[in-house]
Amino acid sequence: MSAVATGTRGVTSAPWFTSLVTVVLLVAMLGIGGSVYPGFLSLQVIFNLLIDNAFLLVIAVGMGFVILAGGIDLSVGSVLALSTMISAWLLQHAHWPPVAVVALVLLLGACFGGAMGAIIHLFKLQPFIVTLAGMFLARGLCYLISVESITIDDPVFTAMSQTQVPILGGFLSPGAIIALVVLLVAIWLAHFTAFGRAVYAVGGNEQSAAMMGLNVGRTKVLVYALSGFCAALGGVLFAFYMLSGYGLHGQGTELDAIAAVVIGGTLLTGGYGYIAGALSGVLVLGAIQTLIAFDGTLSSWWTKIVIGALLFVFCVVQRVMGGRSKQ
Amino acid sequence: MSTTGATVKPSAQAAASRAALLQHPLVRPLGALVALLLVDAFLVPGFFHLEVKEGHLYGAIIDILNRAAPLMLAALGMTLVIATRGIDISVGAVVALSGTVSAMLIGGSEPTTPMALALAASLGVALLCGLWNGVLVAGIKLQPIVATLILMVAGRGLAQLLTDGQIVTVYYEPFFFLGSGYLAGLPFSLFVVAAVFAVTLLLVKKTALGLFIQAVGINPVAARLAGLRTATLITFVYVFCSACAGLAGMLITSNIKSADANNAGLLLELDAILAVTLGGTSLAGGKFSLVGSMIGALIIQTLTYTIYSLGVPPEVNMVVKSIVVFVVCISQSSEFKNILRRSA
Amino acid sequence: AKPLTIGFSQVGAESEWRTANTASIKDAAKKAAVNLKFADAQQQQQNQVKAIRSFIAQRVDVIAFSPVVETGWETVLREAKNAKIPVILTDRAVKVTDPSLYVSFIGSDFVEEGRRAGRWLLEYAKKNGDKPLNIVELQGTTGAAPAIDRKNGFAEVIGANPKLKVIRSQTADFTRAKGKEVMEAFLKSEGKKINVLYAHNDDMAIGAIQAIEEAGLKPGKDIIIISIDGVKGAFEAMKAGKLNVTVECNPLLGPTLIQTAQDVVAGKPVPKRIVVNEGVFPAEVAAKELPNRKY
Amino acid sequence: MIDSKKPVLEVTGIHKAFPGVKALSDAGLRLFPGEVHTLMGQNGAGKSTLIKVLTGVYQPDAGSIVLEGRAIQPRSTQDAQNLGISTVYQEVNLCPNLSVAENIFIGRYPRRFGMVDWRSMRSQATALLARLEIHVDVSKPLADYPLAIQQMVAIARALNTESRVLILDEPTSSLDEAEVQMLFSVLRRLREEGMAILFVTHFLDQTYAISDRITVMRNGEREGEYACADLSRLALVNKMIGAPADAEHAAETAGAGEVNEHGEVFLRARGIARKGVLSPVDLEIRRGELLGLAGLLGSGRTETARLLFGADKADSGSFDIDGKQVSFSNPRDAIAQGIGFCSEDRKHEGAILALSVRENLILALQARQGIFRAIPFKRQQQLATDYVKWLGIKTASIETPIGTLSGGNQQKVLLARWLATDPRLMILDEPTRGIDVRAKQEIMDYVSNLCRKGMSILFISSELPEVLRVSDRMVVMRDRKACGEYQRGELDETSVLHVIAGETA
Ligand SMILES: Nc1ncnc2c1ncn2[C@@H]1O[C@H](COP(=O)(O)OP(=O)(O)OP(=O)(O)O)[C@@H](O)[C@H]1O
Ligand SMILES: Nc1ncnc2c1ncn2[C@@H]1O[C@H](COP(=O)(O)OP(=O)(O)OP(=O)(O)O)[C@@H](O)[C@H]1O
Ligand SMILES: [Mg+2]
Ligand SMILES: [Mg+2]
Repeated sequence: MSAVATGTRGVTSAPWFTSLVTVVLLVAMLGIGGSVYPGFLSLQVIFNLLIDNAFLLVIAVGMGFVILAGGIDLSVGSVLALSTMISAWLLQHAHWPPVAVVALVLLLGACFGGAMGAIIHLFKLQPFIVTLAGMFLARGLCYLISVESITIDDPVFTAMSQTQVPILGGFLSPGAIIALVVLLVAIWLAHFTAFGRAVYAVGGNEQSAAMMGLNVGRTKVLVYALSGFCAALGGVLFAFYMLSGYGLHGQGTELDAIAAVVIGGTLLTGGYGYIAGALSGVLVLGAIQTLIAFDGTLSSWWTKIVIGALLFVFCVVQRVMGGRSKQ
Repeated sequence: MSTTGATVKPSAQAAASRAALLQHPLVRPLGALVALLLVDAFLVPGFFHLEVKEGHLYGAIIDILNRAAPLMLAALGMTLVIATRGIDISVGAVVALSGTVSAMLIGGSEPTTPMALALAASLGVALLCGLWNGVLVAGIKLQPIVATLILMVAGRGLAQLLTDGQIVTVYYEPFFFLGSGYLAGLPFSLFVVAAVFAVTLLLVKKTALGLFIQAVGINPVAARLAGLRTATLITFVYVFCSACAGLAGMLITSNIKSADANNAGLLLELDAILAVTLGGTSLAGGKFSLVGSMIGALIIQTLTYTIYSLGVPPEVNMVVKSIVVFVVCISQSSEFKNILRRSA
Repeated sequence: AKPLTIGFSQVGAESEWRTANTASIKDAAKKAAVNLKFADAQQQQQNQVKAIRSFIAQRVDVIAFSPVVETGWETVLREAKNAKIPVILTDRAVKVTDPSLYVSFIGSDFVEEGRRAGRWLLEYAKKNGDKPLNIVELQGTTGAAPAIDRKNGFAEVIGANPKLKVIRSQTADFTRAKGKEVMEAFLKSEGKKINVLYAHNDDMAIGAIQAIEEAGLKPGKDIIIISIDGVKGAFEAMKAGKLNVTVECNPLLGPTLIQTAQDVVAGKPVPKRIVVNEGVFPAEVAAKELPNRKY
Repeated sequence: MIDSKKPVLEVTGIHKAFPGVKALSDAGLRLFPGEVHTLMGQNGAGKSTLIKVLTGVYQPDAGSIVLEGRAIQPRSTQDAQNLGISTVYQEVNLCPNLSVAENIFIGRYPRRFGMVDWRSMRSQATALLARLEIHVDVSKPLADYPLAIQQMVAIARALNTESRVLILDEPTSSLDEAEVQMLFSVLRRLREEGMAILFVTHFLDQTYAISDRITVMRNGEREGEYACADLSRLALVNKMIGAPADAEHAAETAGAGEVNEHGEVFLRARGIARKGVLSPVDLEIRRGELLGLAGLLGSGRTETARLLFGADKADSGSFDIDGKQVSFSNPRDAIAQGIGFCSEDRKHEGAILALSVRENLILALQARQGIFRAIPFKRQQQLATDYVKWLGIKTASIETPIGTLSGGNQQKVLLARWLATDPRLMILDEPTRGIDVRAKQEIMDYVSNLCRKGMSILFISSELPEVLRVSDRMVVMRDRKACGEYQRGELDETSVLHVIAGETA
């Protein structure tokens, strides 16, 4: 490590610089969109990025912790689906009060993640495999509840779905606001608590962290529990957003979340990056989609090709300008 | 200075070597596979039954082997990528792309392009894909997962672009031999896998490739200082992985006599990574086992087949699959044995 | 006058059927000189919601979409309604408490398709001496609406004849490769017992036909095959005698959709439910029908 | 008089076996409050393993650990820390991604309103390091600093506790004289405060400079415990080796012999520089010459070596080899010209931990031969066995993963890696780090021998006497540039120290 770092000292190697590049690129992307597509650069379009991706932001925050700790969590998409499913079922068929439903779902999510973390730690298994199995399990449990989607018509959920909180002439959804609050709490957690710093230490070098007397096991279990919690919260937000529970919800969300975290400047090998990067990553992904939706002339395959191309341009420019070579 | 001070005595050595055999990294994946097969033997009537039909062997085992062929190929390539501490999630897209290219070039009952050329072209496309990934990872130094994410998204789009989103059906009989023909009573695809496997094994064992890949995976900085061409090596493994995926794509296309750009190889990358990890190779890079990955692929395919033949309701598929993966992994971990020993 | 702008959110490009559906809509829009904003959702509901939001932001005249799933549309449709943009559904209905959230639904009825497949089998059983028949079913993607509905419709009808029994039912994800793989497993474990195959779409049926042939059986004779969709490949298979019947699910909704959209904007009343023409094509008519197939 | 006190830590009958190796058998140790106790032994004697058992990294197979009269069984390093034992392990075990300050404080942050107080953490860290005469930006990541600084950070971390027992496993192996003196003065102060300090080193001078008592280990056993004053150097070495060592004194005092006859210039570097790291340096190495590079920490020696080897690219300047101009853009180019480089940071830049001794040993040779001309397995074994014998590498077998070897033995394997390529110029950056007295002499003899056969050597070491003893010529570096060049015999230790420190002698 030290060897590589010798060569790239200076401004461009500072982690904040990469983040800055990301933000600049994002602004540039929005600017280009605005100049090409009329109506693109309205405040509401930017807010819609947040509204539509609130659940992804929350999940990416959880994923950010896992990746910083050097792990990965593939189960988040399925846990999201399972959470929508359990919420819908409890609300519609068991007629639980919404607060109890949300509390239970969040608890279950945290337990699910924590259990995976415990398995990973106790049996020294690879996070990839364990969370992949977790992904199958959560998705499978959805179908055990019901194969069909369940509509939610609970008034509280409906209110959360349809309330528009006016801000600066536009509006945000309660879900988006919750997501932003989660982000702030997570930043605080990552940078100002012993837990957050332990996450960085474990991701930097697990063995050293243990030698320095940190409780690696507890940190890992907590990190996965946190990710499970975030996935469940993402599920709740998704249920607010869609007003339904469905076993096929959120397919591929894990990949989106990982991509968001990585684009936000976090190293997949752990230890380097900022939780706040999740926001820029999510916004980049959202902006790409919005650009395509505004274009409105692309066929299904051109959509994929253009997403790939934009990702490519973005990552390469970020890499070349941000120039961090720690790998 | 003595080098013998801490070596073991010969009497203990025999016991140690026996223990070492049980400690062999392949014992566990193999054990899991055998256990699954045993379950099948008990629960699926006629599972091991083989008969000769139309001059070739016919039975569940043959099906599993034949179906596992593309996965085994993908897992072979993925093993080397993972050994360098990388990951390639574009495998499925490359499968779709190369399958599409071969199907389109071969076309109707009379091929528009000579078959050899068509196959070479689709392999060429796969190689290009690999080169692209390799350059992004080794040249531009993008993180492997994002680098290959780009092709994962765009590759399938390209394949659909070529076919206008249609399924391309192939009518040219000789092409079918690749994926559904039989040689010496066994599916030809197995010979393809065996050949690739043998070549890879040879490369890894008889040249210094295996050593170099491990070195790069474990400590890239030290490997560079020892004079390895780290960038070339990394590019090579991505090219190799895509080539394997390309071959897998041709097998799949030939087997279903059509190329489905939308669905071919969907999520194959996940299964390939799962196969590699089940085979005992760590995602953290370094030591790898090609045989292990083969066994891993067979475990996955056997499991899928078991689920189909047991008549598990589709709603429960996923739960069953996840529980098996959990059980296999946990029972394989050495910690589990320690816990058993402690409680015994 | 300013040309009409329609925002259309498609599910994705997961099958030939879907591609034909997209092509039909694009063609019709071009013919009618309508400005079509097309967005592909890559199978994800949230992407459709995002697309609809962006249509609202762009103030299109009409929003149309093929919902990925029936539930979860209240909020965004309400936003569309508030923006006074009429919404037309194609291909699949949505479940909403307030039916005024959309003006019309054009498309097929998946349950009915399942029923038709079932009715054809009832007929067949009657004609062939009312012997007991063992059925295996290849389901679509678990949880997908067409899979659920086609299964239910079929089950509902064949329930009338106790001699018809579904002995195996497994998902094959609507794809050829999976159709073949699952059928192989069925053939190994059930062997000669299988009389009928019911596949939720043609692709799976085509895959399964290959598996049946490789097992040394004659598809269409040793095993009766029923499938749904009516794509070109199915007609070719029927012509070759390998498939017995396909229930049409018409993807060519484009002209109807554009017409309806124009009517809505012009203020003409449109029916809440527009059913498109769909037929049942047994093998006997395949040769005659094949040249007419556009997709 | 010490014996009248009660030991704060008493370890007896420790056994520890690894697969294929018995690392400790009946090892033991007594540690009294207010003493510096040195643990000595050859490479692979079991010193680090004993320390790891004491601090909960490994669980012993048998034996007892008594801390302040209470039997303890630390299950993890955290346990050990909570019990009041703080440790600096042999390999730097810190988190390279975290800032220097965090590495010192992680696990026991200063807090304000329950939150990590970054400001006070930084100022405390700066103050703590200043006590060790280290002045660095503590908010930069640890990975930005060279190994020596990292080592000091690890020490600072260990000092910053309320512990009763402080354990330092070869903390001085990458430090220069001044740093060592700094460390020692801190240790003396702690000793006065009543702390019990366990210290591991291979430097006899340091042992005698600081320790009160010595425990000698041999082959995983406690050979004996001695008061420092009662044990002569010769006796100490004899006890470590387990046989009378007659040549020992030679190692300490005598030079390497006559000045070599040198051939023509092999490598000439003109004005090589790298922005922010190294000012232009001219360097000339003749065939068969052993060129020493002396200087303080951070004086730019390692960077010079890296530029010569192509590990980093020079911004300016040029190289000639055999009179022909060359340019290196990566290590391969240098290797192709017959240059070898043994890095100072063996954990990150040298050893490939999960690979076997054999694989590590042949890696550079194989890399030079290329992928397809694989060295036959027999030949690999031959090479490995030979070097294991020649360099006295203590390993269960040549197939053992290098990561399980003791630190000194890892270093020897890496040395062998380059010797196996039969280089024309060998760059040795702190090659004797962590190598025991006897082996050190053997290695230096071996190297000088090669030199006499025509190999050139660039030798970097923070041990000034060593550099003075072996080099034919010596270049002194200061503030990232070369500031003087001296022929053998022109200078003695004190005058060099003046040059290094920047006072003209
Ligand atoms: N984790 C391990 N697995 C197997 N063998 C080990 C392990 N750790 C140490 N050993 C072996 O135990 C023996 C003692 O090693 P140790 O590191 O304690 O030596 P040391 O006295 O510290 O030597 P040095 O002076 O070189 O640091 C060595 O032979 C080493 O190979
Ligand atoms: N005491 C120190 N204070 C601050 N920075 C230092 C110190 N020591 C080394 N450095 C850093 O190290 C860089 C040069 O280190 P280099 O490794 O080339 O020197 P060196 O002479 O080989 O020293 P070392 O003994 O650490 O190997 C300097 O640019 C500086 O950033
Ligand atoms: Mg040691
Ligand atoms: Mg140095």
